[in-house]
Amino acid sequence: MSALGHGALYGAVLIAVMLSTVAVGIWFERKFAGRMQSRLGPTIVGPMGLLQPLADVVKLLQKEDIIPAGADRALFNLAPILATIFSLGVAAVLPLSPRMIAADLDIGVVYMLAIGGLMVVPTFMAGWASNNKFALLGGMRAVAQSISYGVPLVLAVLVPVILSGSLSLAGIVRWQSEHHWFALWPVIPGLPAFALYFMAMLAEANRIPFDIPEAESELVAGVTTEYTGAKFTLFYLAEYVHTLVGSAIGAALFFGGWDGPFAPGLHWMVAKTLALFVVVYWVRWTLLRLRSDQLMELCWKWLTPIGVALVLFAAAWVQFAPQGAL
Amino acid sequence: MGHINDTLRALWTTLRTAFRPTSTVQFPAVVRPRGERYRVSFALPDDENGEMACIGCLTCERICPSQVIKVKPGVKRESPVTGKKRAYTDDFVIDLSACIQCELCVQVCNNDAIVMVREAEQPMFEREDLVLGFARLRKNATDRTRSWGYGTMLQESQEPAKVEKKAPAVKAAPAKTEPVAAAEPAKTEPVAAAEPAKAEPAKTEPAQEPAPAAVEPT
Amino acid sequence: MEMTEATLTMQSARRGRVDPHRSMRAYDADADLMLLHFGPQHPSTHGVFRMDLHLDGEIIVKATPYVGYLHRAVEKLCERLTYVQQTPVVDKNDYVSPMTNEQALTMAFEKLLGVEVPRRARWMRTLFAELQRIASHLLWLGTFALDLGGALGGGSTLFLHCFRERELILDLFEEVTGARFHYNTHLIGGNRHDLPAGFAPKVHAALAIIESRLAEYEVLSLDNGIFKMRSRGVGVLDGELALELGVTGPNLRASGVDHDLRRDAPYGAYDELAVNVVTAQGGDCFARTQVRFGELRESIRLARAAIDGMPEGPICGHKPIRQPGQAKATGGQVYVGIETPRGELGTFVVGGGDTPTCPYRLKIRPPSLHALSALPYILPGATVSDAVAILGSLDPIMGEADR
Amino acid sequence: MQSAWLSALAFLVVSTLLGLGVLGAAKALRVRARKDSRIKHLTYECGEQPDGLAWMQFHARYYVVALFFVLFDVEAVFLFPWAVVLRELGAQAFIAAVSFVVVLMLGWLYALRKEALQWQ
Amino acid sequence: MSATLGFGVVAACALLSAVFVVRAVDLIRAVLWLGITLVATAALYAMLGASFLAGVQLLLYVGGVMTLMVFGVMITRRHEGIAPTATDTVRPVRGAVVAAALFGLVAAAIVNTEGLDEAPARALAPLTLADLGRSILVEHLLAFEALSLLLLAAIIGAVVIARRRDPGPLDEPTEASR
Repeated sequence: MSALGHGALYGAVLIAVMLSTVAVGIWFERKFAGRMQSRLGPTIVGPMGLLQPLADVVKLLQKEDIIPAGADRALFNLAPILATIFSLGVAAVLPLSPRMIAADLDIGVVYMLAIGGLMVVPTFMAGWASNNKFALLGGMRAVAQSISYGVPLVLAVLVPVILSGSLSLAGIVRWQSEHHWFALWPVIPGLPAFALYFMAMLAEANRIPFDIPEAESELVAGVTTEYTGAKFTLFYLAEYVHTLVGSAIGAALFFGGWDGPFAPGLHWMVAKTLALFVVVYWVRWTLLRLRSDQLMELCWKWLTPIGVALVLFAAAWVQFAPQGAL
Repeated sequence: MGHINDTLRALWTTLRTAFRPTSTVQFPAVVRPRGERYRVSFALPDDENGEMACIGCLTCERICPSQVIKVKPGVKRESPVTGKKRAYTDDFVIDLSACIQCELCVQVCNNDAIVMVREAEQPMFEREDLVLGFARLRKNATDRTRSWGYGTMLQESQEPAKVEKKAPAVKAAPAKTEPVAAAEPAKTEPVAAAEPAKAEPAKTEPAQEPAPAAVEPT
Repeated sequence: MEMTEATLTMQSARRGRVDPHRSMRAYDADADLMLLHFGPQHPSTHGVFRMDLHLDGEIIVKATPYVGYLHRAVEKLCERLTYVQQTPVVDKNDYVSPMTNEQALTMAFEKLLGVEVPRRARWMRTLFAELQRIASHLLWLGTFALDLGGALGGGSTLFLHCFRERELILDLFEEVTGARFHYNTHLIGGNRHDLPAGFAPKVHAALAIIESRLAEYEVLSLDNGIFKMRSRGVGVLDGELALELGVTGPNLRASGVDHDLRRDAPYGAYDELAVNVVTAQGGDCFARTQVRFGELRESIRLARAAIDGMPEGPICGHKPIRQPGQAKATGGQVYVGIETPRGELGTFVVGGGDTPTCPYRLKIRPPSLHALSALPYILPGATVSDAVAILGSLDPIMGEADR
Repeated sequence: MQSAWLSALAFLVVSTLLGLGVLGAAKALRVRARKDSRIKHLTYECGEQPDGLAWMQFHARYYVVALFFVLFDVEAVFLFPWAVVLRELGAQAFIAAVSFVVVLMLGWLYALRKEALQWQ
Repeated sequence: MSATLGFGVVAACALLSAVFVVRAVDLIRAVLWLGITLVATAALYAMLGASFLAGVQLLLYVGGVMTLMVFGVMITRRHEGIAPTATDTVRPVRGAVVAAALFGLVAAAIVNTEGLDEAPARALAPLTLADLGRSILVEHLLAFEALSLLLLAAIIGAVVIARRRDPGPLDEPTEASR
């Protein structure tokens, strides 16, 4: 099969799988959040409210498309599409199983960081093109936050790269399946690096406690304030996909991806991803949000040096740890 | 470290809540029980003779702060049941869309002719549908469960006891649980039962002292 | 290193006082401040409140609050209604604690008309007021968390947890009055509804649940690191300024001023129930939270004491004033202030006029309005995010501020 | 390796198609107002008429943050090839990179001391 | 053939968007057009087999430098007449001269590069990341270490600029209050 065909086929399959996961994920989040809040969550649409996300999507798509008067129409319309592309695009290098990977780039980690980092473009574009003060504030906050947390993210990702000596996600997973999961061993750079990755991922995906760009109690809806209907749906979708892909990459980088006994690799990968996904929700519906300046200070004053220290420790481990310890 | 600990405690709290029974119910399928005093809509009940009790005295119309009651008093005529001459009302309308369910109309009615019911009206699509006409108010009297309070009983319970009674000083518990579905508002019975409740006035209270100058006893 | 007017304002904000009446032209010389209308249709303005924020980046340089979006002419309406008709009308003023509105109004009328209230009625009113305080503070805690954590996050979790327990109080009120909002249970001269049988155990059961859940709320708010970061040192209101502005209630006590009408000018049963006034130092959002948590515990104690010590007797002193013609005042003026969950709710009534059955003038002094008047002083120097937290921490109820 | 890039490109194209598909579906499904009004297209500002431009001058700190991001990313980019050959080259590579990172962190320390990392 | 076609498309994208960068009236739009130029350049690197470089181009230039420029625009004040004044005839001429000189410089550098003729042969064995690492840490170690000093200087410069741009009005009162 040609490379293009391979990518397109896997892309179609993977995106379909991700979208259905997101749909179920939204249902689960609403149910879980409801329980945490002593509520029932969706119950009416479908058995146990399972079809609620579908109903939501249909409702959203039916909404009227309103573009505010002073908006930059071209950029306003482009932003949600770019958000979809970049959030989904990261998944191209995601190894679902030893053989299931859409684009097995040798620099998969760099690609993932780069495409994930591009999410700032549509966010800023939306904030700026809306010609709305709340949206612009949200957009600027989003960009500042996203690039700031890009640094701990890169440093956290460097740890498994150093430990495994590979820049390909599949390579890192393979190394883990032959040795240890990085979240388990070596404990010191591994587990903190995962925590760092998790925090940075929450920040990149704008999840509480780092959801400053949306901050609906302050900025109404942040960059999506002026968006309605389908375009809003795309942003909403992009946010969920971003979280899902972030969880999947976390599972691959630190929890051995497809590696696991008894079940096929794909199952393990999906299970680990969903577990992380649930933790994201759990955190989201428990914590309050930080203020933007506190967020930045946390990033630059604490997370960045911690990340650098972890990278150096990982390098030292590779150098000096006894062979048996690996 | 402190922050990690805080966060874990918070996460544990929400997780624990997730495994407790929920405090909400799915409304149309499950209806939470309301208190027996719950009051939400209105009815025009019969008196002990099986006639409509309202005599169109307009007390309720005058007291209503929202001015949602419109009464059209009728002419006095002989009652077909008792043969005595009494007043009737021709029309009685309550605009529920502006009503605040304050129960003032019920409390001032000396005839127990307007009472509140415990079952809410169905949701409507038009504001006009919330205007309860004469027929619907009459129908509510038979179809819906009456709320605990009605005029004379509330009035009696508010009045301090005029005569010291020897009855034990218990709260008027049994009286309050008068079966709400009782079709006839037996006037005298609950009053008698409510009376002992007020049998022991606090010693400091000037129960029967002359009312202040500004107050004009009716 | 030129010092613009904007930076000067922010400096003075940090040092002490801001002059909120300064003309914007003084700041706006370079036209690089952004004017942001914050409200009335904004998720965190607690109803329909509007602040015009002049922003330098994200930092507020000047804030101008606008009230009146919820003005319903209650005071004017009360001049047209007779004394006996007004209790249900004022229920809607402070729509988070309707019970205390009724109480304040009824107490003012009783004073004007010279009506005595029996002891049982006073104890019942105190019990209701304390239960209402618990419900109101719970709602405040929930909405404050909503301001800090958002409707799609941990904020709403605490919010719904608080609502779950507030519901217990509303159930108790429903048990007594038959209503969940328009209680209309205060009558000039006493109460309209006596406590039902077996009410005390129900109160104790509800209070036990609420008390046990307070620890959970603390884990999700006061004890939480993020909550501390968001509330400590934010919106500092010093006690002196608070007194000058007439700020009362928990907001004042959080600034270290030991003032509580329940203890300082007792009414109801407070002369018999000793109130421990809760104060905190710092005057920031954190202190305001601490005070309200303390008051929640204190109110639980008071409510327990009130239900345990509930005296027997009539619930209405003499012949209850029910009909419009019964209450007439040909003159005189009274002011009655009571301590609601938000502070001093004052009612000033002038009797007489053309119709003796109606007040000539009724003026309500809402604590929320005075709390809001502190905003122009404490907002400059804060960020937009802080503005939401500060506004929420003052616990304004627009129905009461605008009337 | 170009083939993997082509696969990635195809993946991105499929993502684009999804985005366009959603917009297209919405175009077919969505409600159209019979009557348009100016107010509907007014920029949202809490129900008030917007005053002034939706443009504010942001603090220079935003710029500094972006600069820091670029600098730290450059650092990280150099560490990627280093990470791959670390095992092979041994202690010499380790020391080289450590000194590289330490020098950079001196800059971080300087920024910390000068309170350039303070957001407010 | 398809490679040539691909190259043509990508190069055209890069050039066209570069033209739009210059022509754009709105500064933000200019920066966004520049983003497309940078992405197209990354695509060229990928086509040449420089995978890592392509990734780095996306990561650093599109994600980082572009953001830097956006922020650069956003910290300026909004002026109503951002568009360059059309009456100015000297500026285009000056620009053309500078562009021509730059082009000449780059062209001369390419022509004078030794061993360019053998380049296609070498491209057959693409440079791996390990090669890159080895060359950085062995052959160009000094440059690598010198680079850290350069980055340090850049950080210090950024800090200094930040302090100059912003007098830090909020820091001083805390000092005063001490």
